[in-house]
Amino acid sequence: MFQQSRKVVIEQTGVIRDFIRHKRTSAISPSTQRVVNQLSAISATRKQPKLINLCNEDLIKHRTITNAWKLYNRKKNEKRMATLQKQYESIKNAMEDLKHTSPELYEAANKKETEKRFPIEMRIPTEYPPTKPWIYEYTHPSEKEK
Amino acid sequence: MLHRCQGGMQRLCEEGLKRLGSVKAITQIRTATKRTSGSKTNKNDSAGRRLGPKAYEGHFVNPGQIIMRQRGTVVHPGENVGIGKDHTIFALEPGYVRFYYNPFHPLRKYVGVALKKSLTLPTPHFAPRIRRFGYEEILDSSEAEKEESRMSRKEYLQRPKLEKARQESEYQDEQRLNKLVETFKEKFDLGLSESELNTVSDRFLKVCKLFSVGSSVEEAANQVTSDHILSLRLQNTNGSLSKEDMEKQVDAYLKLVNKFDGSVSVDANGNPCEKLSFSEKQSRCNEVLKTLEETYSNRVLSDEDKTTVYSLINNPLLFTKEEQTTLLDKYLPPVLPISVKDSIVEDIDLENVPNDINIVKLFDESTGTIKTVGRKKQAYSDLSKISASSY
Amino acid sequence: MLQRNILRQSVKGVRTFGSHGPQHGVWSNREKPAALKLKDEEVYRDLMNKIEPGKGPASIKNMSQRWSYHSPLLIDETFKVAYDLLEQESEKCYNRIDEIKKQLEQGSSADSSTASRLRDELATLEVDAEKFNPEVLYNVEYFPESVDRSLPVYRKYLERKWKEYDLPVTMQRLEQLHVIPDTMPTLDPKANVKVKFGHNTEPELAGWITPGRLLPSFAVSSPPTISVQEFDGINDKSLYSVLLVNPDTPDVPANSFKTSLHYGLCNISLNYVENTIKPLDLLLNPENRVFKEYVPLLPEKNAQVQRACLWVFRQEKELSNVQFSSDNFDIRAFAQENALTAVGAHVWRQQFDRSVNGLREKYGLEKGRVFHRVRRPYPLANHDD
Amino acid sequence: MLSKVNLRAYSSAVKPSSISSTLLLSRNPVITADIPKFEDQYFKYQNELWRRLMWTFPKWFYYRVGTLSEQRFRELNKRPLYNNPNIEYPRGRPEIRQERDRRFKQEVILPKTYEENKSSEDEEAAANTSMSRKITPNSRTTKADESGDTSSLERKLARTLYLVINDGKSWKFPNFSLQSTEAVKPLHLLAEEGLYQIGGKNINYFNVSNTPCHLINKDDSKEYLIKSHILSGQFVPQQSLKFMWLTKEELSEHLDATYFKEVEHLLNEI
Repeated sequence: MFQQSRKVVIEQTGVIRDFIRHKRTSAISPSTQRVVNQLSAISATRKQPKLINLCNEDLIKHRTITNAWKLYNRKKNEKRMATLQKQYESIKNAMEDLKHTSPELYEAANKKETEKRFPIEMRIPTEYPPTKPWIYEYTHPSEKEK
Repeated sequence: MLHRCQGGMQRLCEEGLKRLGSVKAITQIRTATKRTSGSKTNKNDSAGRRLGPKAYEGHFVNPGQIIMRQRGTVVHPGENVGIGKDHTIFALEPGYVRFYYNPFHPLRKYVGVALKKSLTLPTPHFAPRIRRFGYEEILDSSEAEKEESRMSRKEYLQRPKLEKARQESEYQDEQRLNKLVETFKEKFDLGLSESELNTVSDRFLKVCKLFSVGSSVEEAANQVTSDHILSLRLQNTNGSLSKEDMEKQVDAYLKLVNKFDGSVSVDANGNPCEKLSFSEKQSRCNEVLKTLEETYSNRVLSDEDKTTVYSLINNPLLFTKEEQTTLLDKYLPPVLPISVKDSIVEDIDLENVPNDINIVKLFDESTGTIKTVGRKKQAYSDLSKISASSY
Repeated sequence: MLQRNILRQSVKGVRTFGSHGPQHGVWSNREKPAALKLKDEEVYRDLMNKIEPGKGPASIKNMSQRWSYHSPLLIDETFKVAYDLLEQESEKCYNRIDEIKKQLEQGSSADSSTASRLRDELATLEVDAEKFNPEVLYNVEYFPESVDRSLPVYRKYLERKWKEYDLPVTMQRLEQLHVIPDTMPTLDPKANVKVKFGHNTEPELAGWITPGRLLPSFAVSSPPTISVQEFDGINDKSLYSVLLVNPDTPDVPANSFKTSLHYGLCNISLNYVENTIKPLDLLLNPENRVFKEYVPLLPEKNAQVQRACLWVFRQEKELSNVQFSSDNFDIRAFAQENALTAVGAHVWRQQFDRSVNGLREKYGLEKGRVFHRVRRPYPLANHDD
Repeated sequence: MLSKVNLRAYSSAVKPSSISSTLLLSRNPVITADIPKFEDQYFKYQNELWRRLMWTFPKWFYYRVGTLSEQRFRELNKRPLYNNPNIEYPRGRPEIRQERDRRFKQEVILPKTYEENKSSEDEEAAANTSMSRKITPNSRTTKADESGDTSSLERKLARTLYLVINDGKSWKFPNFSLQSTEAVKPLHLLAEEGLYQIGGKNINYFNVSNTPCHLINKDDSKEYLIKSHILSGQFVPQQSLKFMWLTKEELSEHLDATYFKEVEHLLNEI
């Protein structure tokens, strides 16, 4: 009877376990074992690579690359800031002029747009285009009524 | 009497405070930790701790005299005073007590000792410090001699050792000097007299010593010349040498040095050698390097070849010691690199390996495979053996 | 030095290059001082091209280490792009330099403010044009002793290096040993001052002295070699004064200290390259330059540790007939009278040892006093000066 | 009150007919910008350094020993050669920790969720059904790019495109002037109506602001520039009008040089 029940267990679970008379005891309980396993995944022990030890030539190469990167970014930022400055100047200039040219238009241009919302159709650029890159089917609300 | 004394003290204190001017008046408060008179709550009474200033503004204090007793740094220690572990402030120098503020720590009160009555504290930031010497000269000559020869225990214990080392080095210098005189006589045709030879050898020895601690030959030679001239000058100022003699000797020395330095130089091992001009040295170096590069690189060398290479490189005239080790590592490496094709025997019968071949397993990183090849025993070289055989 | 020369000669033919570099571009093509280039051909090859795997970089001297060296991946490809980018930037700088030079030549009569502005711009451009050149970086990183100091770009890097370590050490010693303000009120450091006593044969005493060191008397028995490295703002006619003072000379009647002068030099002409004051040179031609012969500090028994403070000054004009009293020397007054500006300082310390007596005899000084071992509590003389 | 007085004082200064509104209608990028060569190279290099300095992958945590997935992982990732003292390593001895050579980056190959080397037909069949299918992204260049169709909205997906029209004389941004007869109309409305008139009503656009972003001052006329984005729909010319969607560089070729210089800073470079 005992034999039979063991057979059933094997058939059901697919795991062969030899019978042990006394209570199963291991050094660490399974839950502790799990915690140890998890901690081992985040611990640095025996997982760290060797430090990079560059030779003289490679160190200078690396510094040159870093120098170039810094210079490149500085130039880029300078250019962007200059463009922004120009854009701001031209908006200011246009509005100053509009104030004198046509006060009505100036008022209209300066009116608060309280009802305006950011359109939900606007999308952020993705790495690759969608299957349909552009949506052509759009009908203006006034056209729809017709 | 006591009363009057106290009154006097108070007056002095007030006077000091007046002179202080900007400093807030330091009133004498009894800052005891426990009240002396009994109270309901403080049953376990203790006596007053007798805190407060013990010397007041303008008082004269001697070194070690206590200026202030306090709990914590009510007043910080300033110039010429020290602070104890219970924050007691005491004088380090004899002088006059000054309570003051320091502009670098505006929230602290300081106490210091001015060395003169007329001085105020703090001393101006950029002014030199006023310091007391405090040591008395010993006028009795025998006492003075005794004091001068007094030495610390450490020095006393070290003395025999130092003396021995000095004698040893002196002896070695003498030996080297004698050897140098011999060498100059035999190997170099300088045409110098005996005394000149001695001067020159002495000079050469000094140059060698300086060279061995890292100065260049030229620098060392200049230094030795300047030392010699300086010693002649000092003899003149001391009166043991007349001015004309001194000038004559300097001239003679400079001439001799000029002649000597033009023909003799120091090699990498610190021995005298023929002086080579820069261009000549260059060309000879290049010649050696060219031979090494063309005939002895990238191939398996026979034992004779190895000896030749070793003797070519081991030339103290042309290469410094560092250069020699670099070149030896390059041309006589412990094992030739596998890029040297003729050091490797690809097809090898593992059953009977020839005598002059070692079997090695090589890991090829680019393909990630292990190859078993034979390497000629000639591809391995042992520097100590080669150097032994080259002599 | 020699090794590199040898290696340069040993490679046959001219420089061999990879796919990029000399054919175009201002760093490799333009006629420039050789000091801006790398001397060692093999290192240059490995710097500009890919380091061959298995052969290794030429800068590693140990062969087995060299063969087993691995470069980081993609470093060469990235370096190539970065080098091109920086070289283009440098080309712009050089174009601007040519333009300014032309302007300065033509408009020599133009107003001085524009001219000086252009000259300032030129000075910064000369640095900017070469400061990212990898060859320059290599030279300054690995051969800082042998770079050409007449070039502004190298001086800029050397100054940076000095400010990172040597300057803080010197300033700390000057302040903590109270050289400031016991001698001069303060110091605005401009030059790297190094001191060496060349006659020492002990390895620990040979070479440049770290500021604040306690030296035995025999180690300072002959005049020091002084190196004054300036970094900016001097011309060929710059003259320097050097004073070595001891502010701890005992003044027994006053129970205090006085300052004595131990070495006085003036009208020393130095520039960026010739920056060393050599004792032999001064001994052979002392005219108008040595106003106080060198006498080492020789502290007396029990007179405690004394500081030898060496100050280097820039002169405004040539000095002649210098007035001073070496026994009671006032360095502040001296500097003011002769219009001297302190640019650097150095300090070492000395105390009585067994070599003092011999040196006193050698220098013709009388036998030193002996002081009592215990310090007495007698106060300072109370009269005012 | 004061402002009204000012209004009157100024209103007669300029004729309303000389005021016009120019529309900078742009199509925003659909895909991310192309990375410049240097940036691209730098990022790749940094990535390599980063991988080289990465900690060893704790495979025992992700693949439990004895499981099928662990077996698959093991088949893909072979163990590196250990430091065998009997073998010579000319390029340095390996330093193995946790089955990784510490000197190099660790290349972890993960088991794929799809089968490699499948025929295309199978793939197509699986494409719509299987969740674990292989993902192939669309190409970053479109048909319009290949054919060089400048009037398409699908060209140059990585760039901002601007609408320019040609009324027979020259290429310019669409410009609409106030009719002297009609009442004064705000600039953005003027631009909107003008756009509908020349391009049809089926354009979904977003006006950034009612404020003009630039003024081009000519002797007798004032051109105010209004920025807006097209979101969907398309520009269908109502009259016999030619139109194009162009990037900044292309605009510099097609527009008048002085005119382009005037508006250059308003145009986006990516």
